[in-house]
Amino acid sequence: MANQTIFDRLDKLDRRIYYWLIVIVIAWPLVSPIGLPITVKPSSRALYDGLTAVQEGDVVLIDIFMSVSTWPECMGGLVVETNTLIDRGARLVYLGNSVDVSRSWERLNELVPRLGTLEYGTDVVFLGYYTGADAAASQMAVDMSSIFPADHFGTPIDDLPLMSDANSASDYAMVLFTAEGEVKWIQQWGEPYGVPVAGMGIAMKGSALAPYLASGDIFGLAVGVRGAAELEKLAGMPAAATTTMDAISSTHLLFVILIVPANLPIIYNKIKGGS
Amino acid sequence: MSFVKSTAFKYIPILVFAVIIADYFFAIASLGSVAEVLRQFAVVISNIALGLGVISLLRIHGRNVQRRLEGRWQYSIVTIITFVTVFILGTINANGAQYTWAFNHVYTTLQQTMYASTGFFIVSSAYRAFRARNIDAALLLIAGCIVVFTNAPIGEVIWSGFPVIGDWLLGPGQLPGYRVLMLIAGFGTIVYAYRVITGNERGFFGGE
Amino acid sequence: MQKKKNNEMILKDGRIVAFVLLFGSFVLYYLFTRMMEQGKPFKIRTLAPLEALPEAVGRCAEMGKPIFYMPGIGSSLSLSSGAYILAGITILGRLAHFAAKAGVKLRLFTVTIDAMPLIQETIKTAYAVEGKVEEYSDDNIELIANQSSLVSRYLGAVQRESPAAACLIGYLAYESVVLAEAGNVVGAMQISGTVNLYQIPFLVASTDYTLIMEELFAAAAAVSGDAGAVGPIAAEDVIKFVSLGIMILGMVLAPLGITFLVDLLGL
Amino acid sequence: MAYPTELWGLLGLWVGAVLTVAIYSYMLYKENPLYRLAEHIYIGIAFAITAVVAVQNTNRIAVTPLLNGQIVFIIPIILGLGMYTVFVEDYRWISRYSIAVLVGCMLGVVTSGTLIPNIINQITSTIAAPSGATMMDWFNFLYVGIGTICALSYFLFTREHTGVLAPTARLGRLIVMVALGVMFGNTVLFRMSMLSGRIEYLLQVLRLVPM
Repeated sequence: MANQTIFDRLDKLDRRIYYWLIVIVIAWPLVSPIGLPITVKPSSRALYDGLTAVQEGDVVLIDIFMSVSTWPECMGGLVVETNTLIDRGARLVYLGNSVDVSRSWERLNELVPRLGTLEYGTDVVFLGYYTGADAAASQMAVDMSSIFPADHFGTPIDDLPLMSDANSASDYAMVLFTAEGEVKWIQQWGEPYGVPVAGMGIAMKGSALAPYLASGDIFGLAVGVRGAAELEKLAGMPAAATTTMDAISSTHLLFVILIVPANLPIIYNKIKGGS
Repeated sequence: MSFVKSTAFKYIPILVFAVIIADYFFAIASLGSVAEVLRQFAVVISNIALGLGVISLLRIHGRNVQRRLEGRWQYSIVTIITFVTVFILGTINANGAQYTWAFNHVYTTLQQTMYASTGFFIVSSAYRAFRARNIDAALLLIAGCIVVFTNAPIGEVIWSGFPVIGDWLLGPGQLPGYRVLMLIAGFGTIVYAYRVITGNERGFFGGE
Repeated sequence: MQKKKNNEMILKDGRIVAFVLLFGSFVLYYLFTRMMEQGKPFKIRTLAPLEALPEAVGRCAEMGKPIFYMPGIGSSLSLSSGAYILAGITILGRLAHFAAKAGVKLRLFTVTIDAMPLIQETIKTAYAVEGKVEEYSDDNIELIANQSSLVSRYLGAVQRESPAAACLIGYLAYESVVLAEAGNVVGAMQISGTVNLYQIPFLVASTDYTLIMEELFAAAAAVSGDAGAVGPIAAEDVIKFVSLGIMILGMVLAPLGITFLVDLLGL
Repeated sequence: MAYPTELWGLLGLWVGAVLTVAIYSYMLYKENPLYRLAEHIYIGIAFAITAVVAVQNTNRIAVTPLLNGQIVFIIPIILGLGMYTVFVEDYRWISRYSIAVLVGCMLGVVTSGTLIPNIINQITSTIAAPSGATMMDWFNFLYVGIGTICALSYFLFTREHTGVLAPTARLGRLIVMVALGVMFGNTVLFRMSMLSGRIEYLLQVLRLVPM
């Protein structure tokens, strides 16, 4: 009985106490990192292996679906993908379904300065924002230039040599999605044209992506900041995602610590009253 | 005229739908180009329609200001001024220094902050809301906690079994359940398409 | 034009099964809707969350407290959220009957301005049918400007009025977790339902009953009893049975190394 | 990335920090004027940016081709503008035509896209024999297959869960709970990494951690 009153009192606790607790628990390991080891999941490895198998001159489409709000989840992975593909000598076409995609593109350029040294129009193109979701992806598969008559900077697509080699789905060696929006690539590019699809999902999409991974519709997958940290480990370039992992550990521990005692009285009563 | 106003548009979804679907199944060149034009139209229309939200926004906040709504109208002015200023800056030059600054430091920050705020709620809910009320909820919470300890490196430190069970859950474990959710969502999409093209789905066209 | 002989007229590779699935479904929907219109009664099975509505109202009546309802955010006119919100309002109709009958105050919170007339009409009709139209009041329905204001209004109202039950049924986004938490703290019995998959785990963990995905539409169809809604759901069950049959057969054939079924589905 | 030194960069950094604190003051303290101010700035700027991008895009994908002689683009432009009659009671019917084209197209694309990946492929991969031949592969094959069958039986809506369906639907619901539990865990990861991104930003502004 005495236990219950404590639980009751905790139940009525001001929610702000929980909020402050979470701030402290995140900030602490960021200021003094612990550096717990990270093991790599097979799906992340499959993605990385796919990237390293790209041949020189292959064209890869990279959909930066993430808005600036999901940078903490996916920017780390996008950096690794970009670096790896540049190493392989792939030609890169970037685009995005989020209105702020140009900001993500700038940020990517800050984080991968090498991107700026590639020859624009020949080795890399930034097409910019598109809307229309599935209809757009389905249309792009047939004719890129009808959705993008010009790139983000206003250069007519005909003046970009790379795009004349890569105007329809069959010209692409791979599609990489970022954060979300994977379904349209699977359904409109992967399934009808056999273009290999893979990418980074925000953690929330981990479950949504698992059946596609199991059915082979996508060949590789890195999930959330954890997946990004795994990619950073595989590529041997620890960065932001790796740093965040300690804060992930501490917050997740707090989360479980909060759930367990809240449920103890229920389980106790069930066992006592139930049987 | 009343036919045009109240009835004729009801046949358009089924026509457009038929063309797109036929193009998906049959390889007919002429059909393909019609479908292509329609898809392109949809992209343009949805682009222009992005401005609808702006009109609603300006109407709501304009009305707040007009009526001097207690405790709200001053904030509505802030919204309107912010909108107008940034819109003008962006229209003049979307690559200009001022617009870029507002984009990078105000928009980016607020967008990320707003998005992240749900992190707070999940923590208080952890203690005050998530309960193993029955076997179903208990199973959900146990699976959830194991995944939590699989995603966080600390789980492995606590017990090396967490990532083993967790990886199974993240792979085959969740597969049948999630697969069925996908299947029924897929079946649901077909029902929904049928209801819309046969005019059984109310709502869409407003005032129906 | 010699259409029939033209090679281009054939179905694209690998899409025969998809073709049969889509048009087979449409034909079945049509047939079942017609059958129902002609008097064949298809019944939606018992859905626990729906059955719990009278219990929730009864609880409120016993304790003399109000019941809360929230049909979610978004626009009822939109392609993505419209159908869910309308389903939520259909279920609201049934709840309003129970509430009117038991004399329980029904409080509704919404941000969906375009659904307001429908919401008001739905509740008012229920009160009228129960002969209590004078107990209906527009003041119990609150229209709120946006999502974050909705959260603070709802939390405030829960604190002040301490409802004995709450329903979060419709197009729910992240705010639903906060609302469910608030209901939990005052000990309200809660019923939820949405098609937004990402919210469902949190709703299952924090509310007493949850309509999971298509159960929401099934529940709305059960409430409306409309042939155009129930018929296709009954027809969908036929397709589900066929899928089940294929899977059971396939499970038996796979260990024997017979890939006939897999090959067939690949057509 | 280094800590900015020039005026606008520094100002931007601090504006960002103040806005972040303003928004979180709602959770960490209570609803207050500073929070409302930041919230209203957010609404204004988010819509402004959407509008700017919409104008740019429309120019690029429709107006420019039209001016270059592709007359056909006049149709979607008119239909797009027609959407705006939704605000004018007398002419609202025009918007229904725009919506009708959009709805028909989206439904067509989404429905055709859903058939194979969402339905047929999911059934096929349930019954395809496992690629490996270990005990675990066959165990997973059985678990996934039986699990899928049971879970689908739970979602039959016109049969009561009695008889054969009683045990399968019950097991099916539990199988769905496992999947929902995994989503639950993954969402926690998502929310926490979002939040730590913001807190890291604040610490960077305060120079407590390197940029």
